[in-house]
Amino acid sequence: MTSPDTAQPRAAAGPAPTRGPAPAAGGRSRLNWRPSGTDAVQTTASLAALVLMILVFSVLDAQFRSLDNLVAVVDAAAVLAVITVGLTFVLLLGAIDLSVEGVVGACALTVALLVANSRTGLDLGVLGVAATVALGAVFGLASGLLSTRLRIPSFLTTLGVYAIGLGVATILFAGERPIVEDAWLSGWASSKFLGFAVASWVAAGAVLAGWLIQRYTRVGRYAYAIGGAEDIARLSGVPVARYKTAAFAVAGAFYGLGAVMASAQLGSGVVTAGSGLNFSAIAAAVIGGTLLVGGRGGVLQSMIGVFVLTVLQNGLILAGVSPYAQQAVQGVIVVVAVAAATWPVRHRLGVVK
Amino acid sequence: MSAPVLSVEGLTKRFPGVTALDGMSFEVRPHEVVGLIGENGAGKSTLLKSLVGLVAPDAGTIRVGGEAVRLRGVAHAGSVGIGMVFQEQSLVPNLTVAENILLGAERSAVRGGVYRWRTLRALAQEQLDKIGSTIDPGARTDTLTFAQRQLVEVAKVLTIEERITGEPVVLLDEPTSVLERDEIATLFAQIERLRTRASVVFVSHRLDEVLEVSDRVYVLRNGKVVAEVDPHEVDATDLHHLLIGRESGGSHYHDDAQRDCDGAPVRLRVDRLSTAGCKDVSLDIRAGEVLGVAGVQGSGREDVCRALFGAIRASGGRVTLDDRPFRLGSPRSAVRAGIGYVPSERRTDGIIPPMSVAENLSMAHVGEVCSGPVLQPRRERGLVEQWVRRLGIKTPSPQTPIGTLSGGNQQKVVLARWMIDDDLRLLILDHPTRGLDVGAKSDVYALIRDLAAAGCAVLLLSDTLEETIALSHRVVVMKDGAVVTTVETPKGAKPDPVVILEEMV
Amino acid sequence: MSTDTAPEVTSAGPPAPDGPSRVRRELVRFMPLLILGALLVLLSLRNPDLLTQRSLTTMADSAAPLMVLAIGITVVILCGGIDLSIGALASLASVLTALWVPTMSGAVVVPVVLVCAAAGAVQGWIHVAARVPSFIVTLGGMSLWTGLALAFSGASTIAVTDLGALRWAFTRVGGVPSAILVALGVVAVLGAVLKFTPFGRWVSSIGHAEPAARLAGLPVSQVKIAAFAISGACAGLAGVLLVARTFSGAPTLGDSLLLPAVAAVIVGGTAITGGHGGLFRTVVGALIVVLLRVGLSLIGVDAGFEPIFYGLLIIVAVTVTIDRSKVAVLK
Amino acid sequence: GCSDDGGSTSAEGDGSCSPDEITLIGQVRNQTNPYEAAWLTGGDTFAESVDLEQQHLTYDGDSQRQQEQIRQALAGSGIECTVFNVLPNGDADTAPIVAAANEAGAFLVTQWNKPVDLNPWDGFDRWVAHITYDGEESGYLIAKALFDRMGGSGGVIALQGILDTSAAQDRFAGLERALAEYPGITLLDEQTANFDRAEALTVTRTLLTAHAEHVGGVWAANDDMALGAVQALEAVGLDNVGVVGIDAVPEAIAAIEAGTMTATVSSDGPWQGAIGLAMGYCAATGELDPASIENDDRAFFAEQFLIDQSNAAEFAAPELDLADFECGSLFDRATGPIG
Ligand SMILES: Nc1ncnc2c1ncn2[C@@H]1O[C@H](COP(=O)(O)OP(=O)(O)OP(=O)(O)O)[C@@H](O)[C@H]1O
Ligand SMILES: Nc1ncnc2c1ncn2[C@@H]1O[C@H](COP(=O)(O)OP(=O)(O)OP(=O)(O)O)[C@@H](O)[C@H]1O
Ligand SMILES: [Mg+2]
Ligand SMILES: [Mg+2]
Repeated sequence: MTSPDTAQPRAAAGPAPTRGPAPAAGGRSRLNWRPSGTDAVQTTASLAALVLMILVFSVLDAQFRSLDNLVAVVDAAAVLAVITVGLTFVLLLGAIDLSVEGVVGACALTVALLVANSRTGLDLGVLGVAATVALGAVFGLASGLLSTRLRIPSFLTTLGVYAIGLGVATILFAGERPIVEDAWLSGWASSKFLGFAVASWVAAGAVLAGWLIQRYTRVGRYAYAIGGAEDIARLSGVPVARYKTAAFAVAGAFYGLGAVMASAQLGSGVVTAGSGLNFSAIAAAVIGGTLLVGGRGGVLQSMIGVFVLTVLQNGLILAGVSPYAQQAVQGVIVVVAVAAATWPVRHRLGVVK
Repeated sequence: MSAPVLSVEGLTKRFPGVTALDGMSFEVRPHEVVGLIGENGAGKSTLLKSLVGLVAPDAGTIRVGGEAVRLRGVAHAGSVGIGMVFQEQSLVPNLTVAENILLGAERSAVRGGVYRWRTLRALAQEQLDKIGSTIDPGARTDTLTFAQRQLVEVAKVLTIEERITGEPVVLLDEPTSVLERDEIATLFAQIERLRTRASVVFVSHRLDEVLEVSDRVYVLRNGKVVAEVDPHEVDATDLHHLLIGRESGGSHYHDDAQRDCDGAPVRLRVDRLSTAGCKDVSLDIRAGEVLGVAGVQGSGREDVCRALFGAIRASGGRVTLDDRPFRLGSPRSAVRAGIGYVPSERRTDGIIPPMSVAENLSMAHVGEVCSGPVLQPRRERGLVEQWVRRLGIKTPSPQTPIGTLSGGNQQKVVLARWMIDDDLRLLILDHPTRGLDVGAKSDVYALIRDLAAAGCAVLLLSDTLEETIALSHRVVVMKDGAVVTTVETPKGAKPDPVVILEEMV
Repeated sequence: MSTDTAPEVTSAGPPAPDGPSRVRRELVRFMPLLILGALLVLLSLRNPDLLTQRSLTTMADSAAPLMVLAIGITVVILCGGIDLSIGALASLASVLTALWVPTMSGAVVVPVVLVCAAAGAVQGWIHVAARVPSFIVTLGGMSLWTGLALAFSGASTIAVTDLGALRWAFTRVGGVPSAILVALGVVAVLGAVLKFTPFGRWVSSIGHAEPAARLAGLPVSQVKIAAFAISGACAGLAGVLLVARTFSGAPTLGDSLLLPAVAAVIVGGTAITGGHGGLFRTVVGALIVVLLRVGLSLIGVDAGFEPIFYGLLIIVAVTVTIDRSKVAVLK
Repeated sequence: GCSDDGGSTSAEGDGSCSPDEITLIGQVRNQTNPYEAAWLTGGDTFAESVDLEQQHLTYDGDSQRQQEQIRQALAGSGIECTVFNVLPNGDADTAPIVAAANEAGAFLVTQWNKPVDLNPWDGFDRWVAHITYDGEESGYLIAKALFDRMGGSGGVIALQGILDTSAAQDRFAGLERALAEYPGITLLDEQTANFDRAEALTVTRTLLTAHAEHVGGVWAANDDMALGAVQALEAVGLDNVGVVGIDAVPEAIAAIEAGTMTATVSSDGPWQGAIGLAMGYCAATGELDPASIENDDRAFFAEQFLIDQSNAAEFAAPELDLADFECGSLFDRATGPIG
């Protein structure tokens, strides 16, 4: 019955046939001929929404379609993109990470104090950046260890780590902002390479690295396995706790890098450098199709979400929408765009939480 | 005879309310296929799980190659040479087949921390080739059919051959319950081949299969070995007897209980129903009739059932229920119209494992245990206890989480869920006996007969053709999404399965 | 998502009718209460004022709006969803209350709660009908309600001059702050609905196994919409309580309560994945969260260390309160 | 010691605390920005001068948490001799704080945010004073400095603060007044960046794509946003654009000295942190009777200074003059009633 000639015509018979009562949360459900998973639909929907948004704004506003603005959008997306790459690994596990703002705060202060700055006599340069990324990883490691060893939901461990990070940042701040005086690091924000800010290239590198980790390493592949069905992964002998922890640590490293970029852009170590990033990053990942249930989506999908959010923000400002209305409009557009794109295929979707 | 590769002495495991293993002793010798049979809940799965370190026994010893071991988990068990195919499917749905086959053992496909997809795929292909499967190792697992996934699980457990230099033991917990004939044949060929290299423990409720492949058969009851038999000396009836510990009275299928329904009014009339998987299907069912639907995987018969219950969307067609037009909508509207549905995948679609037997039983017709909007716990307890008694459901109490019952008992609760409705007009049964032991099957057959006798129409999809023919008044045969023929299967004049099989393929 | 192949399930087992595990089970159930007591004692070692009756009632009073919000979102979480809009909706409710109090006086609570329930229901409907994850729908809702609140209020604070109308929400009844009585009243009513009507089991059925619930013919969509409506209504009521407390409505008044509310639900021991949990747990969870929020700043630790202690203590609290036997996979 | 309308000094506890019974509490949003950190340092300096310690409360910009903290603190003991110097999170938060403190009998000074029609003389005998700066004036002063730098013509971009705060609204009104006086200046765009540096960076960056050719200045409602704008300008490589802000944080003063910013307005955080405590302290010891203070002094605009390149050096390291906090000179910086 698995002979290709009987299976083929069905598969080719048109857009993924209706599967119904769609796969259970664990996905262990009946016959399913094509990868018409919720995530695939979601990703397509978001991509469609993004394209639509770009088209609409381009028609509405000549400024929007300028090359300058493309650069502005990409540069504006850089930090969020790096943070979202990290967060994607946690979301793939089916976990959540609320520690971003705390970790970024602590790392932003750290990097500003380690490179040439107005407060400490240090001038560690690249080494300082590396140390900061490592510090981010340590925070992630802490989140991971706390979640897996104490067996408590990541929602709360990371909320705790957020608070701890904020505390560390406050202590490091000590009433005076360290101004970044390292020309190399400042150059991330002010120098250009092929038209884009260096930070944007760093971000692109980070996204590539994230994608390679996701696709070619155990941490990445096991994140999918654990998110898809943690109990089954364990049954297969996957050391679940270890790789969960590792995924959190990878995420933390990306937050550290994000903090370095933010400090370069802001020109000094700011405790609130990460403010708003956590939420935007989760939203971006989810919009792109990296769903909170885990095992779905990935780094590239999340990037779609990052651009949906960035383009929307950029477009609304350029279109001259009043700041009062922007928030409301933004919310409605996100929902309407995703809903509209999902609508034709909504019956194919499984459990949506 | 040579020393056993694996042996178990005095193994005991108690769960709250049940003793799953009760001083069990058993051994597996080199290059031997050991059959394990027993009713639902006899302790077969518990025994096998304790052999891969998933269940920590309360007492007793496990010896591998003569040495006592305390198994710490699947990975540990794998390292001493024990691998298992689980009764419930255990593949990660969002990974590829290749990744699943090598999950946790992909070391040879990872170099310097980097996954080499090509190698991974090739290694997986090797395993698939062993069982002669054409499944694409690059396919996402949740795009496979249930049976295909079962084969992948078998391929996955076979990796133990390469991993272990000594004598591996492969545990197969009901690997055949969802497989089709030729797939079963492939599997048996594999078991034969494995025998030269490893030992196999084989669990199945299909007694003839067990007799066919095993060198030795243990019969389990209530967590103990009650008999050890040589399959060459007994037949299925003897086993049946040993298994349920009493004479089997009358025929397995309760043929006598089949009532005529020729004069009965048409309960459900389906006219040109189409879904994504079937096209223009027309059929009708009378009150009190059992209508079997036969067909291979992909024949579209599941689609028909689910569309009638509103679980998937129908793209066209008209349906009348008791001569009144019936709008295909949601499961909710179907239930309100008096239709019930027993899904094939009990664990994900049939029951809510952490909730109690009582809640699972009363959930579809909760009105029966409410006055106004308020639940009446006393009335509910009465009702549930009555049905637990009536169907012989084995549960420590109605408050026990249903997930801890054996499959057969879970299935009886699901059936009871619909039977508590006095006005049940149509019951759709999707593989109702999947994974049930002979005793439980027989009980379910009796229930189906009772339901039909009480005037309920039954639409039946079943695992085996024999079962379909025996239970039905008529059998509709489907192929490639369309009805090809209808075969009368009246009491006393059941046709030969071959007749129907020819139409199916 | 538990299969019986999961080791957790095997080792956890169902609750025995009686026997030694019963003690442990009861202990697990009352763990949130114990941890609340322990934290209180711990903090009052540094600041004995915390244990006075006046201080305790003040704390309960402070917890009221948070508690109402947390109770509402508990229902959504039990269904397996999430509602990110509650903070924004409470803010909108505060603006509406402040705007309508002059004309409607004390009766204002009815339309405000209804409007918010409707807002919640709309979100629920979009989630169900368009199959958009609740996270996204309520994320959008959050922005929309904030935008509306900004628009209705002209982006400013609206003072309530006629406080008499809302006095009922900010007074004392026999020494007990009325706000906490209101919160407990909501718990009692909702708790009764969950326990004595089928709604409660529908909610947890959907949270545990939505496909199975659907195939058993449960009104899955209606229940989900109702859950969001309840969450919205609670947010509305919380908004009214906030107005009674701050004598004004403002477009961002309740925004900051979202995370503490979700934290309260989890610290109480309700599974974020849905199915298992309850309102009583959330009540205790809310008290723990408020205790940590205010208690820590009053024992006089340095600015940087306060969040660090908060982080550590909240992790300790949930480590102890969560009932691991009920959730196979912790995310 | 409950409040009775009119505020008599004879009631028990009123103004009869001995100096060592007094508890000083300073509450700000957080200690993660230089301005508020300096505020608390100022308070500490004053507390030290009277041999007391200031208790720090921070609420992370969370209104609910601020209320919870205040009410919990008021539930403690010795409240009649407690002094609060509070920065309410927003206008909405002031009324409940005032009501609660007054009822409990604690002395209170509030700063920055207050609804227009809520005043200390309306029966709040424990609410010593409300201090703020004329936001309209600040917005106007920096706008003028900016426009003058631009030579009275060109386009500006405005970065607003959190929209529902009166600080943001008043400052913007000041900008509008200045715009009316300088017909050569056009407002190219106005957006909110919520007083946040990172947000200001992104928003400015976006606005620059549309207005890069016409922009001659960026007006920001605080220094943090101004500094974000400076970074954005640097990223696009625009170097002849004036940037102004408000608050006089050290970084902004450094930027003014370096020429990347044009002007800011001092609101003197350390002074604010100390003056509130000093007023409450004097009231608690009885040296100052709140009821006898003129209404014009109970809710007043404090003096503010425009800082530009000419005087930036003076403000680089602000120092507290303890003489400002003698009970007799508490109102020296009052420039007039609010309104
Ligand atoms: N995790 C558990 N918690 C409580 N009881 C359990 C658990 N697992 C199994 N049991 C009980 O132990 C007994 C043996 O179950 P087991 O699964 O081993 O039976 P089985 O022989 O495999 O049955 P089947 O043929 O249905 O698969 C049953 O009564 C079952 O209810
Ligand atoms: N080269 C490959 N060979 C086999 N399986 C693969 C390969 N690449 C991805 N997969 C599988 O395909 C599924 C989707 O994985 P993944 O998200 O990495 O791919 P994608 O989203 O289709 O593409 P991309 O990785 O480029 O985003 C996963 O289950 C993964 O295991
Ligand atoms: Mg079994
Ligand atoms: Mg079974």
